[in-house]
Amino acid sequence: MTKYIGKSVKRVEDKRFITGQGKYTDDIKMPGMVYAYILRSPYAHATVNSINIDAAKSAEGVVAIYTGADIPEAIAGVPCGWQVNFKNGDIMKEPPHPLLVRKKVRHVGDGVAIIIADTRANAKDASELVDVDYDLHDAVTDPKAAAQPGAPLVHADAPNNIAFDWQLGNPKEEVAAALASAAHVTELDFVNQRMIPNAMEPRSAIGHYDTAYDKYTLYTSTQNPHLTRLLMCAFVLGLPEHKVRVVGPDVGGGFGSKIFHYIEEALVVWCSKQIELPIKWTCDRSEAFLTDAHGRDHVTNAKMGFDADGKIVALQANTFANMGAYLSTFAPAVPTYLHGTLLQGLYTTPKINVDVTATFTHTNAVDAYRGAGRPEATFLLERLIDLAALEMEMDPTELRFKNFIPAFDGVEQEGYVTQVALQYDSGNYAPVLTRALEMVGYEAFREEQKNQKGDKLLGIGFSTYVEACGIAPSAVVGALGARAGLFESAQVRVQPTGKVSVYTGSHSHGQGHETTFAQVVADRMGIPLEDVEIIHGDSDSVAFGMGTYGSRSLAVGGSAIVKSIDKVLEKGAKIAAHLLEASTDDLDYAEGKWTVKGTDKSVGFGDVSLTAYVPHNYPEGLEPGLDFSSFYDPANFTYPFGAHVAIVEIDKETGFTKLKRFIAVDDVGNVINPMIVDGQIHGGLAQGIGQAMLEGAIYDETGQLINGSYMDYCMPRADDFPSFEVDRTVTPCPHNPLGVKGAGEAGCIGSTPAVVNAVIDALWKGGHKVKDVKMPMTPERVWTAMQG
Amino acid sequence: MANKISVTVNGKQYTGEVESRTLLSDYLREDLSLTGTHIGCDTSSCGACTIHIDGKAVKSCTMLAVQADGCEVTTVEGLATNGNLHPMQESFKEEHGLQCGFCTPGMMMTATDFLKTNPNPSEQEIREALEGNFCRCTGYHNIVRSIQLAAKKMSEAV
Amino acid sequence: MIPNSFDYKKATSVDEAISLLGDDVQILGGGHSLIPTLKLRLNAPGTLVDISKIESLKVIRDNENSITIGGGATHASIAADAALSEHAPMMTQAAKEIGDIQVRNFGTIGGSMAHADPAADWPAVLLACDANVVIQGKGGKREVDIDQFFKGFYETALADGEIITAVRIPKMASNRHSVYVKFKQPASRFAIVGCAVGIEMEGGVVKSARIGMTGVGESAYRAMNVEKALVGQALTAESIEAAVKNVTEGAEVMSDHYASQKYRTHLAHVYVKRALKMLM
Amino acid sequence: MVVKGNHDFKVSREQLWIYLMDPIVLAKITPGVSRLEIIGEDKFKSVSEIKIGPVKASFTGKLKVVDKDQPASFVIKMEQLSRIGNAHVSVQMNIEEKEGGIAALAFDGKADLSGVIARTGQRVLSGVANVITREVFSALEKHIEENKQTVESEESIQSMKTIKPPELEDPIDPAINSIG
Repeated sequence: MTKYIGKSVKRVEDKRFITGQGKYTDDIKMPGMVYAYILRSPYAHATVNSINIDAAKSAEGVVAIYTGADIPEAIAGVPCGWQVNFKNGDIMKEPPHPLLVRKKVRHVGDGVAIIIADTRANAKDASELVDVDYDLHDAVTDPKAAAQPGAPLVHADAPNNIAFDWQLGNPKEEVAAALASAAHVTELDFVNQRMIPNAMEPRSAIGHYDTAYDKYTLYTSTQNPHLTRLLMCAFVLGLPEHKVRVVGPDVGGGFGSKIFHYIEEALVVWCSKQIELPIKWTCDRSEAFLTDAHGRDHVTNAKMGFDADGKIVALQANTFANMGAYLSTFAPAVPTYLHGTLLQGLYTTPKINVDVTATFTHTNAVDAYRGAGRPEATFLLERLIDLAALEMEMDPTELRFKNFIPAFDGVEQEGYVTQVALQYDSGNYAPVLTRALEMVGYEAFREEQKNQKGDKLLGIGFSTYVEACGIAPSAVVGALGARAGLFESAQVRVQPTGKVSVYTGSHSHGQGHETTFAQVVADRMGIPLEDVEIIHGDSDSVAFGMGTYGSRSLAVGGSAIVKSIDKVLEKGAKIAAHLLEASTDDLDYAEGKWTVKGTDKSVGFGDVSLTAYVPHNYPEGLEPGLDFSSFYDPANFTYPFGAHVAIVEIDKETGFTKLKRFIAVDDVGNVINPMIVDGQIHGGLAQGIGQAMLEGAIYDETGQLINGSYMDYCMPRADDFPSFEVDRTVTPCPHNPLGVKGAGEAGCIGSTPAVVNAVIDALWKGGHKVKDVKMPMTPERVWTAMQG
Repeated sequence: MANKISVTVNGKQYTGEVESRTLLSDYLREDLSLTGTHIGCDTSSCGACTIHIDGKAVKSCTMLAVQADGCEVTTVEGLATNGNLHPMQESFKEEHGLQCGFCTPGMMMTATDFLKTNPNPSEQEIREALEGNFCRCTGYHNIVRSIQLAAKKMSEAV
Repeated sequence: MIPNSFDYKKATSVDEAISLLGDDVQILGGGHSLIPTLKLRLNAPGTLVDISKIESLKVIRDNENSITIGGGATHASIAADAALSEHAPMMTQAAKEIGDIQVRNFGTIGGSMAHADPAADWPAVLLACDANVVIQGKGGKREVDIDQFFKGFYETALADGEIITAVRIPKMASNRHSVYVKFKQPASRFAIVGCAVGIEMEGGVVKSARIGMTGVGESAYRAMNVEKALVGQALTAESIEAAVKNVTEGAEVMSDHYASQKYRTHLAHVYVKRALKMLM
Repeated sequence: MVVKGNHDFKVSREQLWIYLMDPIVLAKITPGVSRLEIIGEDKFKSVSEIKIGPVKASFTGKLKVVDKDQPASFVIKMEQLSRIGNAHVSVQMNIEEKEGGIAALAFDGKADLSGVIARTGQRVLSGVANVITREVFSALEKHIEENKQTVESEESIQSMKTIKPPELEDPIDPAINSIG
């Protein structure tokens, strides 16, 4: 009964986007709307002596100006949603992140004043008249340097700038002992550089306080409107939640950066209450560079030990993780529970210890960015194992096959329990790599590489990964420090005519939920796809939601929908049984109708739904209506995996590296819409490859983001890539009803180390035995590596 | 300073006053409420705001509204004719050339201009033609496929 | 992304444009160099004089011995010009590599030259083409040899109140060969190193050479010592290797986070070598 | 942005020192500065119009001369503020005596930039630094050339040494002490 599931159904949401009818936050105009511009600190670390707004106040069109001093002390700022404790049990340092700075600016872009005027232009013009007098202080931007004695302090109450330290796994001494007796130890120091998410839609927020209804509305470019509402109401502004509506209309990409509750959202709402007018704030790209939460930024030392056979015996990973100046919503979870817990990878490593020091620096906040922690973990493991293969003169694929965890389906065989606190659901790792090698034509490539002459160096790099998706199980995440449950809700409302409205808490901003979810609903209910409407993104229409992140929408949000469908069909069967004068046990449901087994007596879904709302002839004791809500809280994360292969060609004279081929074989569990899954993989690959080759934020020693525009921060373009070669294997998730795992981040998790490994392979085969080339691997860096 | 301008946008004539400094992208979005033209950057890099002036692709954020005086402007809202999607629009849907949809109008406007001068491009030529348009969702893979399909459809239609 | 306020004046002729120039007035051509700086408020002129509607400035004219390109000709129109393609192919080749489709459609050669970005393509190409610049101001018309035009960092021979009305490109004789190669900064796609070479061959050896370099120094320059070293030589791998040694001599080689001075210097050598080898 | 350079001047070390301590000369040679108003001993308020390439903006700022070791070295600290970003500059100036009555001026320092210019200007900053360096030296060279006659006698040097800053019209801006 899969008319839609497994098919590449064309997206139902596309029409509005290809005709220019999409409605993003900045497209919304409200009567009487005024515009906000936020004046931001040009300095990374300074004391604000005074702010003079007199001239700006009387500038043309100015409605109001607020500074930190105008915001009541009770409004402390935006909260952090995840608590990680120090090794000694102390609670992490969580300094306030104020809506507007009162005394001290801590990164370039910290908000100093909000200027509200009748037009954007007037707000911007007036901002130039605000006179802020600063006292400058030294800044620190590197996460490791920040923890050294004498480094400039970001917050007075966080000594050595340490937000928390943390470790997981086997005792350090055991790991050290295993490493000491290993036949070979590969050690690597590397930087997983800071990334800027760069969703194409710059962030935007409209706050509107409606005096007539005493109600607040916030339109915002968010991945999870309900979470924003919860945080803003309960922890920031102290507003009654039932009087607040948060809408995430069409959102132009998120990649993690729109998960978090940002100060601008709370600011426009608070200001709107003060002036009783709707206020729109939309950031310029320059502002986005400075204030969208960044990603990655780890400085790591890691050691992997092997026995004489090439079996991994131990792993020690020590990481300094940059938090930026403040703890963003999920920041503490990223280097810890989304990174440390993944260091088992798909290998049988018996001893693992991971040690993380999270530090504050005078930089913008760092939080989840596509993959969040898992790309860093994969990078660590896959760089080490590829490098080890070079050092031990083994084939990198052979070394992996040797160390893979044997297949387990989570049903017949137990889930795999790791040394770092997780139990994988199901996995079958060898076939993805085998398939990738077939696609590459591995032996032929090695032959070609061996025989290469001339002015180019060929290299091949591998990466195999396992990741954790479906960030949800509330009991698990609660034990790990999440301050909220991470379930999902769904309501399936059958209309009297049999049309179905589905309300999901999983917001869609490019993932195609309106299609994928509809496929699930249509197939499960046996009705045409056109009869299903997926509604998301509005806290007034969707009862509740935890939002879209961590590749969780289908596994968690989709499962919640399935639960509601089951309830609908269960009640529908009772009505059908009544109409057919049969017992529910005697009914079969298929293709939109209930049939009495072994007869041709049947009743259609539409008749049942009409009966539910026009219950003239109706089962006794049954409530009218056909409308069910569910909350789904899964038993475990899901664990997709895959194998990625990059082939590069280096120009010996210039170091310019061309990505010639990229092969990705991913196993994301069952697939509802292959076209959409492939699209998710493609996008992830581009971002992961972008990190390896092109992207990376650069702060100078004074804390200035010196590549804060598209003229210097290199966004990947179409001609930076070849066509991607993707395929998949299918190992269903054993614990959710759809058997799905999640596909949103896979491409971004697997690809980065594959590309770096390919460059290192090319260099070694060309006689340059370097351990690392810093990302992004610019031509100059690769060229420099060849000069040694 | 206010300037009187008269422009034809998607076949409809508009006359009004604009400040000298008003960018064409802002005029289209704010004055004409044609919000399909998106603004994704401030350095004339991303191409989300690409429209056609007298049939040629231009980044509308890098042109003053007053410069469009007397011009024929086509935005994404004008790509379909008489309710029929343009082959480029059909192809983006068929080949899954969009995800979040934000860069899509600009992509399609650039691509339609490109196919006028190069109706039968190679994959590499298509990739190079997109130099001025950023997409963060698709990895460009299916955008390239979409433009290939559109090229095929458009050449068959001729 | 909103510029500061300014006045806007549309000129319908070159004379009118010149009459409108004065203190705190800037010329708006294609706008693709100017408007980005206005949006970031890096620049805030009181008045813009729009010369983009002056039809006479857009003309590309095929003369007997040269081709005259109006200052308002767009990169796209240069790329598509048949006469240039035949008689000065490096011009069309380079035009296709500037910016992107959208920029090429509206950006103009005159605007790019007046802006004189140290990493722009045209300056190197025009130096190698031995172009002449036609300039008009309040005092009338004058013609400036391209060698005298690019003066330094964003600096040209253009005086206040003057407009580039045209560039004159000599037609290439059959014994002349040319090519433009560049190594791009991947974000801005400006040249880290751009190298334009025009050589004249006679009897199997180089009779004369003009080599324009961009992106390397503070402004485009001619690599004169490479030119000199090539004259009288047959183009061979060895002669090229020997000739390019001092390609950055006299240039203050730039450095940034993407390409250090050392690397840029290296690339300059590689690219001038590559360009010359393409003409072998 | 690193600013670094050296240049020989055909004047004695003492003469060069005197020039460099003269606010009028300082104003002349500091790029973009159109005038320096004295607001205290060795402390000035500057007004400048910078035009480098496509960038044109008005800066207001403060300049002070510190760590004076006559006639060998001093440090210039400068703060220049504008709508498009600020520059905090610290430059060590060293004057060495060379044979033949030549003073070798070397400076080495950096300008910490902020705002839009810091975020978008990286591509051309080394060019900017070079331009600035050249401007300083050529302006100084020019000034020396123009004033050759007036400082040729030892007497005139002595008389210049005793010049006192003019009486202050405005009270000293306390913020001046916070530079750098």
